Parts: sequence; C-alpha cells; structure tokens
Amino acid sequence: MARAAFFVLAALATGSALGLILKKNAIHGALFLVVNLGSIAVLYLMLGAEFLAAAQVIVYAGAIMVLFVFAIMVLIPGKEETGPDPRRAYRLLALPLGAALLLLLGGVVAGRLGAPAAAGAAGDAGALGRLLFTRYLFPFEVTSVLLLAAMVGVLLLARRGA
Amino acid sequence: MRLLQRFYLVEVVSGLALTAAHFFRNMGAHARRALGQRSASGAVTIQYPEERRPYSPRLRSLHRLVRREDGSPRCVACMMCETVCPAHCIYIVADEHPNPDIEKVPRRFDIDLGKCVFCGYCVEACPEDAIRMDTGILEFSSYTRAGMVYTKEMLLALEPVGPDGRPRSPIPIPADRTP
Amino acid sequence: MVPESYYTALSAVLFSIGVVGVVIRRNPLVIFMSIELMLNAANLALVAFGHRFGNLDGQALVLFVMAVAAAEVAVGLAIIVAIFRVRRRLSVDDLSLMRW
Amino acid sequence: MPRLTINGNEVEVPPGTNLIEAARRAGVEVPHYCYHPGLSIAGQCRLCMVDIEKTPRPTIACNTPAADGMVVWTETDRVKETRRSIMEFHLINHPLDCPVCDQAGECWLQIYYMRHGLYEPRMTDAKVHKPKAVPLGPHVILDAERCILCSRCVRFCDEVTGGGELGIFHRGDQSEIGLFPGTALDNKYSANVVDICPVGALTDRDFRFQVRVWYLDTTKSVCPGCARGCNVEVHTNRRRPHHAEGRRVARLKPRFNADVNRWWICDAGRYGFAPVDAKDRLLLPGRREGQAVADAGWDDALAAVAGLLARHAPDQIGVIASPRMSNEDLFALRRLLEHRGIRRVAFRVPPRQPGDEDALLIRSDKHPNTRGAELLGLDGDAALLLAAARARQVKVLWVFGHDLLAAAWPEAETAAALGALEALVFTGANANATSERAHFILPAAAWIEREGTWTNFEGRVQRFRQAAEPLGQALADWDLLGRVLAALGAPVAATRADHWFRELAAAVPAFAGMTYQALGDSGARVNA
Amino acid sequence: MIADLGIAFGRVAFVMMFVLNLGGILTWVERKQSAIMQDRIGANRASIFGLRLLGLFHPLADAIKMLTKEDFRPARADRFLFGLAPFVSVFFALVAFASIPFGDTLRVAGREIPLQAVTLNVGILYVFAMLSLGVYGVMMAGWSSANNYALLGGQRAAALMISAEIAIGASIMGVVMVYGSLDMMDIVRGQGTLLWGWLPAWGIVTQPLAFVLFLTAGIAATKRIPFDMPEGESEIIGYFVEYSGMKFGMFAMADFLETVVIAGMTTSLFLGGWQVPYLAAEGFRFPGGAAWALPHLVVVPLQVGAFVGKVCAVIFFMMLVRWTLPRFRYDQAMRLGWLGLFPLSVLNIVLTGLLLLAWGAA
Repeated sequence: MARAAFFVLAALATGSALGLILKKNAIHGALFLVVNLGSIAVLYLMLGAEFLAAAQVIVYAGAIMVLFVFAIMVLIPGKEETGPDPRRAYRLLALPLGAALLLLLGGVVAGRLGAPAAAGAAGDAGALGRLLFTRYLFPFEVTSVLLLAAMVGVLLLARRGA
Repeated sequence: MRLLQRFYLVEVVSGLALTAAHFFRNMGAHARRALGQRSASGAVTIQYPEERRPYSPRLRSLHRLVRREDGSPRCVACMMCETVCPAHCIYIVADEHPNPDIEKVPRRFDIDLGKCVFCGYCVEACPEDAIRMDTGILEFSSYTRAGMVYTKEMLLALEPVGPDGRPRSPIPIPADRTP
Repeated sequence: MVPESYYTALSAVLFSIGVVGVVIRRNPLVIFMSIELMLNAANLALVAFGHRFGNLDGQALVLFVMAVAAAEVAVGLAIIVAIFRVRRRLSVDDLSLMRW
Repeated sequence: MPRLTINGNEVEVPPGTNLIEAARRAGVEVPHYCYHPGLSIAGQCRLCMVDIEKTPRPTIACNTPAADGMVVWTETDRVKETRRSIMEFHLINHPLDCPVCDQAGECWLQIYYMRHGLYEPRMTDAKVHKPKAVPLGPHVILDAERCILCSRCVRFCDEVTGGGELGIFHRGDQSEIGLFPGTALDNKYSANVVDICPVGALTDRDFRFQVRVWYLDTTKSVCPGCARGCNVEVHTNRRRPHHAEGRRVARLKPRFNADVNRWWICDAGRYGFAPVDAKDRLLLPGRREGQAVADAGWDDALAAVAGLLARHAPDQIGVIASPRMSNEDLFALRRLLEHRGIRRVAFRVPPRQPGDEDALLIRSDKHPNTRGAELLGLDGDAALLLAAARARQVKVLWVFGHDLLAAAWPEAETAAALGALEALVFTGANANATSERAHFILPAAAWIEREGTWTNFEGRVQRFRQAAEPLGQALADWDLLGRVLAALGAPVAATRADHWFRELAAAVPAFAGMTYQALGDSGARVNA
Repeated sequence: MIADLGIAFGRVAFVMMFVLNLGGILTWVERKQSAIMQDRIGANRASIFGLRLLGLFHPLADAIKMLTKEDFRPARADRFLFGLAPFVSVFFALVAFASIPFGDTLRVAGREIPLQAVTLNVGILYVFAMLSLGVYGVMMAGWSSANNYALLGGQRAAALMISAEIAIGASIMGVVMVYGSLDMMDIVRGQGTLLWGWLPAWGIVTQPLAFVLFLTAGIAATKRIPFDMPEGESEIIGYFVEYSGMKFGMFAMADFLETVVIAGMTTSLFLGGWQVPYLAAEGFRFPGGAAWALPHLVVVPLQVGAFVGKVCAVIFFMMLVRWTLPRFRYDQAMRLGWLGLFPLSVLNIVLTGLLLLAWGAA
C-alpha cells in the first residue's frame, strides 16, 4: 500500500520535473513545479515529517511559487526561447552529462543505504522546534539576518530608476 | 477626518450596527407578518408585476394613434413626428385621402420601439393630436427586432390608460413571443 | 514501509533533472525553477536520511534550506525583473556582462 | 445707366431695370409673389412695397423702373407695416394647414410670414372654401384655397407657352384660378407652373405626398433628355429610404441658366428620371453562358473583355458609342480605340420615330452629347458596321447603351448581325433587348450617380454632378474603360472624371483651356 | 477494517455535505439577507408549481441556468489551464475544511471516532496551506484567459491573497502559542477550560486582537466585498471575465466555500469550536457548582450543533460586513494588509509571548 503510494508519487514528481524543464511555456513549467513540490510534500508526510510537509506547501507552493508565477505574469514571457539557439550543441551535451551525474549519484546512494530502515523518528513539530531553538539556535538567528538582508536587497532592487 | 475616523474600525462597527439594526427590525416585521399581523411590513419595495403603482399622468408610455369618430386615424401623414424624431424610429408613407379636405392619410405608420427613446417629441410635434403616449403600457419586449415594430393597425388598436392607472388596452404581446 | 533508499534514488533523479534543466534552458526564470527543483531533491534526501537515522537534524536542515530558498527567490526574481526592465527580453545568453 | 441708392448703398443698373432687380443687385431682397423675371409685370400681390424718397406713400417695386438719383428704402417702418398688412390680407382665406401642404418648407407664404408676418391674427370670420385637389392636367393639381391669386401661372400660359389655358374666375374673395372650359393644362411645359407658384396651390402629381421637401438633397445637374441640355437640380432623398418606395431621385427642378433654358424645363425632361431607379437597372457585371447570365465580378469581366480586344485583329472589332456618354467617357473610349487601332466606330443610331421639336426648348435629337461625340471624331456609319458584322468581318461588337433592335433599321437584319457576332459586349445602365443578347454585360452608372460633362447642340459644355451612389457595382463608363485600358497594358493616369476632362482639354482643340472650375455652374462654349 | 473505512468515509462525507450545502445555500442567504438589510424582499421569483418557499429555489434555478449556458472559451486561451482553473479554485476551498473538528471524539460501540475528516497533528497548518493554494486557481484563470483585464484581475487577486494570508498566518500564531498545539482538535479542547473558574478560555478572550486581525484577513482571503477588487463585479473586470456557465459558477462557489472555511476556522480558533460553555463530556457543570449530567450521545450532537450554529453566526457576520462596507481600493487593501494587519499580528505574537512568559513566571 505505502509502496504503491510511493511509486505513484515518485512518478508524479519525476514527470512534473520533466515537464518543468521540457515545457516551452514558463507558466506551465511553474505549475509543473508546483505539482512536483506538492508530491514531495506528500512524500514528507509519508516520512513522518508532517510539519515539514505543511511548511513545504505553505512556503514553497504557497509563497515562493506564487512569486514565480507572479513574476512570469508580469514579464509576460512566452516569446523567449523561440529564436535559433546559438549554443545548442553545448546544451545538448547536458543530457549525457546529466545521465552520468544520475549514475554517479545512484552509485553513491545504492552503496550507502542498502540496509533496511530502522524505526523512524517522530516528526512532531514540538520536537523540531525544540531542536531549532537549542542546537540550531545560531544558524536560526543567522537565517533571520539573511532574510532581513534579502528583504533590504529586494527593496533596493525594486526601486525604479535606482 | 477625526483621529477616530482614521482608525476606520469604529466607523466600520457603527456601519455594521446600522445594517444589523435594519436586518433585525425587518426580520421582526417579517416574522410578525408571517404570524398574521398584516400591517407589519419589512420591506418598502413594491412587488412589481403583482403590485403596481399608478403611473403619473405625464408618463410617456407606449404610443397610440388617435382615431377619428369614424375610426380612421387622425394622422394626416404630415411627417412632423418623423422629422422631429431624434431616433429616426418613425416610418410614415403618405397616401391621398379620398376626402380632399383631409388630403393626406398614412398608408404606413410604423414605430420601431427598438429604436424609440421615448422623448415624446412626436407627441409635441403633432399638429393634429394624432399620436399620444398615454396608453400606460410599458411592457412590450420581444425576442426579435421585427417584433418591436408596431404598425399603424397595432397603434390604432391601443387605448388610453384608464382612470385606475391600469392600461385598458390588452397588453400587446408580439406574435413571435413564446410564453 | 518504503526503504529510504527509494527516496534517495528519487532525490537523485530529481536532482539530475534539475541539473539538466539549468543547462538546457535559456529562460532565467525556468533556470531558477530548476534550481528550486534541485534544492527540493536535496531536501528530500535530507528528510530521508533523517528518517533513516531516527533524528530530526535532517528536518531542521530542510527548514533552513527553505528559508534560504525563500530569500534567494525573492532576490533572484527582483534581479530578473530589474534586468527585464532594462533589456525587454529574457535570455541568459544576454546576461554575460556583469554590468549593463 | 441710372444710378440709384438703395438702403444707403449706391448701385448702377441698366436702363429699364425695375426696383426689385435693382435691389437684388444691391444685395437687398424685396419680398414679392406675383413678380417673376421671366413673366410680364402684374402688380397683383402688392407685397413688394418700398419707400422712395419724395413720393407720398410706398410704391410697388416691381413696376417702378429704376431712375437716376432715386433713393429707395426697403425696410422703413412704413414699409414693414404695409407688408404686414398685405400678408394679413393674403392670409384671410388661406388655410393654416402647412403640415399637410406639400409646399411646406419651400413656400414663400411661409417664409415671408415668418419674416414679416403679423403673429397675432385678427380674423374671426370663417374662411372661404374653394375646390381642393382639382387635377388641371396630367401633371398639375390645383388647391384653390391655397392660391393667393398672384397670376404667375396664368401669365406663364399666356406668355411663355402661349396656350392660355388658365384664367382667374369670379370676383372678390370668391376669385379662383381655373381652366377655361374645354381645355386642360396639358402642354409640354405644364409643370413649370408648379415651380413658379409661390404657395402650395399648384402641386406636382408625380411628386405629391411622396417625400417632404426638407428630406431632399440638391445637386446641380443637366437634363439628359435632349440636345438642349437644360440645367436642372436633382432632388434626391437619401436619408428616408422608406419614402417613395425607395426611389432615390424624388424630382427634377429647372435651374436658371440665361443662355440655355432660362427658368424652364419641358415635362418630358422633368419626368425623365424614372430609368435611374427602374427595376431594369443592370447591377452586376455578368457573362452570358447559353441562356443564363452568371455574375462575373469586375476583375473577371474586364479581363475577359480586354482579352477579346487583344485577341482579335483591330479590323474585327466594332464599337458603337453613345451620344448619351459624357465627354470624358467618349475620350476614354477614343484612347482605347487609338490604343488598339480600332477604326470601326460609330455613335449615331437612328431612332424608330423621329423626335419632336419646338421653338422654345425641345430638340428633336434626344441625346445630350451628340455634339461632343462629333467633336471627338467618333462619327462613323453604324449601319455599315452592322453590315460588316452580318458579313462576319466584325467578330466583336461593343455597344454602349443603345438598343440596336429598337432602332430604325429592320429588326431582322440587326438581329442577324448580332447573331453573327462572336462576342457582343454591352455597357449601359439599363437592360434592353440588345443587352439581352450580350455575352458580356458591364453595368454603367446612371448620370445622377457620377459626374461628367455634356456638350449641347450649341457646343456648350456643361457639368453634371454626382447626386447618389451607384446602384450595385455599376461604374462610370470612363472608369470601366480606364480599367480595360489598364488591363490592355496602356498606362492610365486619370482616376477621376476631372482628370479625364483635363486630358481631353489637352488633346482636343475644341475643348482647349477648359477645366471643371472654368465651366462652373453654367458651362462654356467650345472653341468651334 | 471495513468499519474503519466506513467511519472514515462517513467523516469525510459529513464535512463535504456540510461545506457544499452550506456553500450552496449561501447564495440564497446572500440574496435574502441583503434584501432584508436593505428593506427589500429579495429573491422570491423562482417557483415550482407556484411554491416559492422564500426563494429557496433560486440556487436551483441558478444551477440549471449555469449548466445550460454556453460554455465559452476565448480563441487564444490556454485550453487546459482555462478548464482546470475553476476546479483548482473549488478543490482547495473544499479540502481546506478537512482538518477542522466539528465535534469531540465520539465513542460508540467501543470505537473512538474523532469528529473531524482528517486528524492531523499540524491541522492548522494544513488548513492554512490549502487556503494559500487557492490562489493558483485565480492566477491560472487570469493568465489562461488571454485577456489583459483578466490577467490584471488575477494579479490583483494574487497580491491580495498573499497579503491576506501573511496576516492570517501571523495572527494564528498567537492562538497556537496560547494553546500550545498545531492540532486543531487540541486547540478546541484547550478552549474548553475556564479562566478564573467562570470564563470559557475561548480564543476571542485570550486573543482578542488576533481575532479581529484574523477575521479581517479571512474576509480578505475570500475575495468578497469589501475586498473584492480581484473581481469587482459591478465596475472593475476581474480574473473570470472570460468564464461563463458552470465554470463561472464554480468561481462564485469557491468564494462561498472559502467563506465557510474561514468561518469554520474562526469558530475553531476563536469561538471555542464545538465547545458549549460549561458543557463537559459528562454534562453541564456550571461555575456555581450546579451540574446536569447528560449521556454521551446527547453531549456530542449538542456540541456538533454548537459548532454548526457558531459557523452560521460567523457567516452571518461576514455577510453583514459584505453588505455594509464599500469596496477597498487596491492600494488601500494592500496598505491595510502590509502596514496594518501584518505588523499588528507580529505585535500580537510578541505581546502573547511576553504575557505567556509572565503567566508562566507567576
């Protein structure tokens, strides 16, 4: 049952990822990515990470991808990538290289994680929060500084004629 | 704006209080009416097709052609109304009247109500008081453009509004209308 | 129960697709989204490892990745929009200069 | 030359000019009813009163010749009072039914009453009733009540046509216009009395109740009815197509031209506009295949005709032009003939019955441009051309407008000639027996639908202007001839009638120096 | 196993029926309530055999009309997304209600059935996530219509929903902090306690500021008046201009469903959810010491009824707002969201934290 669900979700995730990189239309690509993110969120749920699943949907699908779709709509693309590609040969090289990377990663993963799973940890939000505010307190604070810096940077960039 | 108004919330609440007061007062009236108190009314509106207000005597409603005593139209096809009509919705074709003292008679007198703007200029312009807009009829929709064209015979068949403000003429239903 | 290696294999596939996407596409927005795809693949691997080793460090890391991704997207999109305003077209091949 | 002062302005007029004409020269209008410059002076209506200094009371201007040193005032209080009183007097028995009256909108009683009338009526007595809607003749209807007894119509019949059919009968307020017993107002100029009647007493049976005059548009034109070329106004009704069964031309009115028709026009010309809106108008270019006529479209039809002209030797092609065509059309045709070297050309087709003629206006030649065709050198023998067709020497014949089968020639011979042709091309506005046999039908615009010039029998070149859009896909002859020329590879620069006229003026000595501007409204004589 | 499946199906079916029917009936409520507020009579024309039933047949007539109308699609529209958009809109509005509890745990035949379609220990985040996904339907509709007005409407909608959701998310945090759980069932249970022995610790008592902020932002998230600038039906054209027939109806339906969801969330987070004041599992226990024991099978329906009643009251209030306030201008709504609601909800979080610390120390 769980295995079947995993394969369905994996197929969905892979298919939508392929859709993202193969669809000419950027809006379609973005919506494929949303589907991909959603299926990964469900995978998180299957891995017991309920809080992460919700955060994934809220932050990624609900905020980041909305920003993407918004930006695509504002820029109204669709005309790009229509002319002849001057670097087609280089780009086609990506396919064998990507396959090679996949093989490499597969080899690494297959080597390390062949053993059957131990009991999963409880992914409860309280525990996660406790961890964040004890062991990862410093990174957490640094992240807030990063977000602040990003916000200031965006404000500067968004000012017209700057 | 006062400082309090700037906060908006206070004004929102007072607005909500007003509408809510209306709601509950009217709801109470509806309830009392449902319980048999006929005088209670939760609405000030008129349920149009069933309830009608008497029209103003000056209301400009569907046109009619006035008849002589012998039933022929008073109209002498002088084209004053056709000329003055800002919507160009009147179509008159004149003919010789057998009585040389009357001289002219409309062979055709069509009003395209799909174009008419109900300005009443035709009534003002008529030297013979042959066209009036006093039928009290306001409902003459049609599913086709042709159904909006009222011919001489139809206009002659209409009667003035009765003393009760209700049209005495049968409300004309164009032939193409399906119930 | 699904073995964690399945998840990591899926993660590897998604990561490779993301890499290919970054290389073959010319639209900076799509490239950007491919990068997001790669980040997600990494996140999936992190959660799977965390599950495998029975602790929450993986999930904590994922949260940080998300925060960083959000910041990155905001800044990146702002830059792309700013470039578009100047260039009126979008293609990474035009963006080889550091100044414009 | 007497010099006189009218309303303070000095004006010099020829001797014998009356004060109305003198005032008109000074830019002053003196209201009048009975006076008409083309008729004798009656002094009947008394409206044209003016004040002349050193005279005790106002005097009628129509019967007072201008004298040197005269000082005339037309707008003194005394004059105004007199006019108002006379208008009141005229209206004693005139019915107030302007909306019904067909003259409304162009009625001088209306116009002058608005300007000079007494707006507070003082008459309380019943009006005298007289016969209404009495037909006087085939074209004129009398409403005796509306008559103000100016006697213009009586004088017209006495002096211009000489028939004397009309008179004023009875006395006092019972006076009325009528026919002398045993007569009818049926002379060839009878409808002119409608034009000169200042009120709605005499109306036109053809126009009566068809359209209100304020819906009409006016275009200056020339009558196409005979070689006289009377100047006319075409009154078209374009905005109310439901009137008069959709006919665009409501009526023709004579237009004053001192050198051609003065104020008059014959009835035949006045009512000769019917073909313009007739049912037999040719609307679409067609090609006959067997019995059926298929719509061809201009491009195909003109290409086919050009192909005929190009394929056959010039000697195998004949053209019968028409003296109804304008100078521009004929010149375009001449260019075409010159381009192909075609010599078999004619334009005279003898009518079966000779036309009537009189000393006033009517000419026996019923074509408006015979002189123009002669001047352009298109004269040939049409009978010889048909004989050549019968002998199968002419394979292609292009006929403009004529009905060859209705000509004076034996009909069987003509039919044989047409039957022997390889191709008959017909260009014209209306269908006829010849167009029934044509292989190609090219619809031409009627004269009111286009502009151009005609040369009348005296050699006066006169313009007619476009009054309406062509029906269907009809084109002016010069336009379709220009397109054929272009299809034959000849460069055509002219895209408007005046372009063709300019080329004509440059090429034909008789027309040298003429332009549309120079022709103006009254035309100009050719240099021959 | 089969019984479990049946129970799960029953829970989902109850929520579906509740949300869908309430959403459907809201079209009638909207007409009738506005009429009564405005001294009118309102929808009363649709009739079956002369039976008018206070205009209750109007939603039915609407449905028939929408189903039989021409389903128009612009020639240059993106075929797939144009068709998908209304479904996305309705879908997320519909599933958002899943983790809102409509009653306490029902114990019957030795089983414990939580009265909630899906039990999630991050339920509140789930609802929030589903609400935030609704914006995709709107944006897809605006973009795929190939109409610049629709596109602008979609952008307005997206901007509005983002700013509203930020405020919703931030104002929820205070509630989460007070009740110490992300599970909506826990939050509702937490509201069953009494403060000072007599005051039910509902969210509206413990988090009054958050309540106002949440309700405001929630109304904004439903895209209805006074926040209807994505699609001001009377003046400004919006993201579903090109839609007709049932697809148009689905967008309207999505708005109503979101209204129900927001009302359900408000009830659960601030109005005690299914809690009836002083009603515990065994029966009423009033502050004075009086008690009235009730059987379990009476208590639970009472609680479900309380939940339904509270949701209806909140919807009534939202309709009241909708028929009272004029529309915000786009910049005003943005200013309200980013400069009003969001900072205030952050302030609320800080204040709540300080108070909780003080409470804990005391």
